[in-house]
Amino acid sequence: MERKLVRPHSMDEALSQREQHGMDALPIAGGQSLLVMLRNKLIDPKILLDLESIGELRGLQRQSSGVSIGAMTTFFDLLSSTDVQSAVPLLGQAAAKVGSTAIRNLGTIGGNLCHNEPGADLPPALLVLNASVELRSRKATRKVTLTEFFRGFFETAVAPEEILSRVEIPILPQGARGAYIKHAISPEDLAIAGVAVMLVPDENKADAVGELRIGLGGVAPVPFRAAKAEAAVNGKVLNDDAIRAVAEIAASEAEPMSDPHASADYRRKMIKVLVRRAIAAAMERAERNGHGKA
Amino acid sequence: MGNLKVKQPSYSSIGKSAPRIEGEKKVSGAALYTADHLLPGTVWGKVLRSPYAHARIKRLDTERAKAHPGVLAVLTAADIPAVLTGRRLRDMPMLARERARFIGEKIAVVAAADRNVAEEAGQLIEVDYEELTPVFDPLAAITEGAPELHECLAEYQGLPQIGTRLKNTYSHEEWLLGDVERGFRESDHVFEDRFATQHVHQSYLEPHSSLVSIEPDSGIIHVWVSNKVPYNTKNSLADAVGVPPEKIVIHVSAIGGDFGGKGALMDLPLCYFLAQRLNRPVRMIMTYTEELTAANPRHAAQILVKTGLKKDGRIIARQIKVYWNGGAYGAMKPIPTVNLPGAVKAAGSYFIPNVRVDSYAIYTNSVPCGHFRSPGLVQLAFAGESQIDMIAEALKMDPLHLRLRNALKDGDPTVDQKGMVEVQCKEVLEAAAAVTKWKHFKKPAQVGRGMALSYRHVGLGDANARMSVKPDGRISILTTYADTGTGAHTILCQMVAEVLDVPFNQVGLEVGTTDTFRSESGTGASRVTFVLGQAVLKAAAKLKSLLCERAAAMLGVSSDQVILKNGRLRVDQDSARSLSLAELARAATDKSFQLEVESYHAEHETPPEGVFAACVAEVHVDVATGQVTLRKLDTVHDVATVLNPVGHQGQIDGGIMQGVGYVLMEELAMEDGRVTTANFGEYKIPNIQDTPLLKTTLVHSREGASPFQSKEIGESAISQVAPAIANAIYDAVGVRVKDLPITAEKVYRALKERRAENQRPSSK
Amino acid sequence: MAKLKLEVNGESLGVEAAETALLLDALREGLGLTGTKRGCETSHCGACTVLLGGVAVHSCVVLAARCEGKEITTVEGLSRDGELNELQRLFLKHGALQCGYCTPGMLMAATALLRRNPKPSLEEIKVGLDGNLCRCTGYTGIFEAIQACALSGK
Amino acid sequence: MKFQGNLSIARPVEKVWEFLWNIEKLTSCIPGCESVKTIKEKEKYELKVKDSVGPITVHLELLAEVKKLEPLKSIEIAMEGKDFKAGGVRQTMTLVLTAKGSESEIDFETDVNVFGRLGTLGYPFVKKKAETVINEFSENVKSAIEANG
Repeated sequence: MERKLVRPHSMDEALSQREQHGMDALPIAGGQSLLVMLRNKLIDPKILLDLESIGELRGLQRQSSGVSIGAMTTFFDLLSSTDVQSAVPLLGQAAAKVGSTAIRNLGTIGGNLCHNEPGADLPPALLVLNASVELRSRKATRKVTLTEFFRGFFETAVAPEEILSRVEIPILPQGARGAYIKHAISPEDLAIAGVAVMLVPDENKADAVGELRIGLGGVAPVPFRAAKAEAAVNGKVLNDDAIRAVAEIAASEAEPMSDPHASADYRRKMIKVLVRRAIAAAMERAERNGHGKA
Repeated sequence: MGNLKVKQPSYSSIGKSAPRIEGEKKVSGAALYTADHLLPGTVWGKVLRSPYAHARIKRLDTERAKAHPGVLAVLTAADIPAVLTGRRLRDMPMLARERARFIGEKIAVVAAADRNVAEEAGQLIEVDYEELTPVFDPLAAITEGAPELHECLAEYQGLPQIGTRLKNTYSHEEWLLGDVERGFRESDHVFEDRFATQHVHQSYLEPHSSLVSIEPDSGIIHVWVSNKVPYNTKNSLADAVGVPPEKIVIHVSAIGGDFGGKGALMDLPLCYFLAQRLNRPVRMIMTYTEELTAANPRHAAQILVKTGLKKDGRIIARQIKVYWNGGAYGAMKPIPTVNLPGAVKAAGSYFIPNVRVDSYAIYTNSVPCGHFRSPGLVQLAFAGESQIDMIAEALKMDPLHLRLRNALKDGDPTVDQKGMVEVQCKEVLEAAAAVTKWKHFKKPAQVGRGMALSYRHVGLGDANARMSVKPDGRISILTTYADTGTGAHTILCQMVAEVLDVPFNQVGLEVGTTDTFRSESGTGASRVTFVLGQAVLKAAAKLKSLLCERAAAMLGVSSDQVILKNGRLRVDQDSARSLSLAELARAATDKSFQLEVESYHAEHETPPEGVFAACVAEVHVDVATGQVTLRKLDTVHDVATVLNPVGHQGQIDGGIMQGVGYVLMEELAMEDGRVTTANFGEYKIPNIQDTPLLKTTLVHSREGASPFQSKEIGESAISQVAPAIANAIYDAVGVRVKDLPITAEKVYRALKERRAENQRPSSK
Repeated sequence: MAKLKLEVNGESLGVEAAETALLLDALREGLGLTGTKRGCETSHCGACTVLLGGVAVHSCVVLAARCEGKEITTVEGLSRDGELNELQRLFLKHGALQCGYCTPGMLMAATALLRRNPKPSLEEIKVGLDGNLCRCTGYTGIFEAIQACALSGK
Repeated sequence: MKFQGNLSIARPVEKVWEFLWNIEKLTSCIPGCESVKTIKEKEKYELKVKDSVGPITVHLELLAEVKKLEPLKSIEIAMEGKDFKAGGVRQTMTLVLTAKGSESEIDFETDVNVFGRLGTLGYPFVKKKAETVINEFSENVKSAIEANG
């Protein structure tokens, strides 16, 4: 029975397909990973649900409350958008590190999140941006924080009848500075270890950190926030010892896995190095343009 | 002799960067590779492969597969002749017969009009396997307890009768000079080291493809195949499938990269059996996962190097034992000894009076290995040239001086040459030192430089050529040698334009089929310019005398009064009386005789002239992650006449980057015989962002074995890159990694061990 | 099966293909345009690069049906009635190809890069072609050809 | 693919063995295990396992055979099964039980072989998935034993 391609023009149409067929109506956004799996028969859905022509899934709006990004926004859109550059530059930094030019031209933020492959570049950055995703079904729309969204190895909170429609990023606190660092054999690879850091200064104590957010990718079945490490330093002075301690704790929170590119132990050791470097990069960016906008 | 600035004789076409003659087709998308021939009615063939590394096939039931809608045929070993195939050693069945010996070995083949149907139907074939104990490490395979992979090895056709027979070993090649035991006894220092190298894939972008179409009435078997040795392939296909060779016509088409990996039969026999059964053209194109898991990669190896020196740094003894992981079959190896050609140069580019090399090709239950650019030498150069730096360190000598101290010179014997000639070893080393300011290099932190040296010979074989003048006066060369990308066809046209004194663009080249000539070696081993070049020059000489003879008859003079000068046949001292080639050609057709000649040339003796090359690599090592960044790569090449500078530089840059991939990132990672890096996301080869600053220096000498005093370049740019980078990493951060590839993790671990050793209170 | 109408190199061509067929197969098997090459089929090697709406994409991971109504340019569309364009000529001059199997994809990626950024730096060229593997040339000739084309402004 | 691990269980050896001995209960701890049918008590069982790695769903009909059974000591199970599309799986699992005072410890060793397309192209996914499945399985076994009083 030949596989069907359904190309809905509205969310309603798309969501009713999902309601009817659930996982058998597999949404396809950029298709850069999905079509490889399809060609090699790792997946065999009855229907491919092409999200390309749904207007509501497009567009990137910068509002006072933050930035709202349509799921079908491509990596190229992100790394070349002036709104992203000014409001959430960390996201542009991470998007520029995904795959190759051709993949960045078609690959989308929604597809990247729903595929949830360990070592992907956007998740750590979006985690430290406190992003959340809007999941819509025909009956309801719900907002899920990214930490809840990443459920398990290649698994997310998207229910069979739902489609990820938008990514919402709240406005960054004054003076917040971020950095994303990726360790890989070649730049276009999935990360052996990917670390994103967001440094929010303390309003009153100049050299203390109000809030340090650390997002880790490639070092566990899911991307995650190093909550313990963050707790150890929030509100404290960020000197060398504090940074080293944060890096140690973050490494202990990981559950890395081995593959031909790197062993689990090496991944854990790299977290220590990359967390220190990401914090240094974020702090250096803080000095460079004073306490202005991110 | 210093950097001999030899005044090159002034040529008109030779020495120019003539544009690639097939280039226009390639940049416009018109070049036809095997998979681009679309014949109406063509169906797909797809293979079912063994999931076990070593197993007995007890039951094979294809009924459900045959019944699957869209399936046209399913063949297993029972449906085809029990003939073993191989380029030299015939030890490989076309489909596994009762025994599977590696993960990926072909069990059955399915034909269907739709590619997906052909792929899916394989899963419906029921196979009962009885697992047998596998062996993956060559050193384990030769021990008594190891399983015997080929019980009837002694009966195989093409089994070399050399060396001693170890278990599971199909070839043991020995190279001897002097008495190595005595050499070690007389040595003041003896160093012994073990090195290990990994499986790597040639990574030509065109996957192996074959297309077979059989003419209904005449039974002529038309073949298009990504294979560079059409005549060998025609004869081995004929033997394999039991048809007379004259029935087979192989149309030589463009090949999308070879580097030594496209010389075996691969899927061709199965493609034939299906075409013969279905009376329809059948195409088989390997997916890249099949390429990376079941083609014919470069051999992994365990290498032991033992070197003895006198106090003054003279190397007087070197013994090398190399255990090649040959994989499940030796069928992919083309040379008579069914061993690796690099073994003869295991001792390196040095005059060493006492040398012993033992090179063992051993069966294991992993992918059968084949040739990849300078096969054997790339692995052995990594071991040998790494150890030279380790010795220099131990003797507190500059690695440059240790090399200069022992460098080969004219007249020096080696294990296979009575006396080397035209040796440029010192010159290449001195040029490398000069151009990189080796002696006064101020080393920034975590930056290091390393050097390495190797040499090669040009390849042997035979070749035919036909040459004619077309009615429009253009000269046409006809060959059945494929240009796998090296640019050899362009060079042949430059040669003919030069000797016949016609403009380059008046010479064309066509590629024939295996009907054109009787037989020849085919592309490979950097032999094309050397062997086919001489065949073409012989044809050009014959054509020239034929033209002068015909012109003389037309101009009413004796043939020795006629000369061929800038495109016209002229009467000597009276050049007003002349004929153009077009006039001569037209006259020829009226008198119904062809202006066509044919020639043949063979080379069986390796010329005593070695082609030397050195490399100086500069790296930065990030000590926190172990990541190595290649900052600069200087290479120095021993050349005489450079026939086509752009083409020559392309061979150098391409060879270098394959060397860079080999040392820093490439590995067909294996777990219990299964290749786990099954696509280019997992099997990493250098991409455009990995190319560092490359600087080439040419050291000119007068003579070269190839036409117009030129020297080999195709395979001499790769072998010294890996050891140079390994030595640079040691120079940067003091860690010596002796098993390839040198990944960030290995450098990181070695750095940690070194730091731990330094902190441990010294044992004294 | 679906009947697609594709705009390829300025021509409107009909092709029959499965609903979820990939653009690479539609171009090669459906339309017989074999200039676009089948390499890895896992979006890594770039031999199948074409322009879709002027942007470089790997046609092995693009649904053919999605390309209806969009302008597709393949290597066959670069030269006008047999005349090579400047980039093709410079690829030949600078030895930017040897076996030629990556060349169609490389030319399309370079064309898209130069359209987006007419004067790219060496670093920008490296990023622009980071999805196109070549095993023969070591990439140096490709840099030079693209830099020369940028300078010539054609 | 070989994995090892051990589980400490806050129950005496006899309690733990009672659970392990009951093959239906033991195999139903396999994540995605939909049904277990006894073909021959203590020897042969048929399992239906449905699991997924992201969009890749696998429906396996597994035949489980008890290879070794040493009461209160160890149990070895071999499982083999096929999924028409994705390929096949072959796994052996050995559980060794040791008393630790009033509690007990299970050392387990498992070797998983995956074939067909999953075995080649899917290998990286499958290897990591196998690791998570085995961790989940051991947690299920631990909580199942410790749950019932």
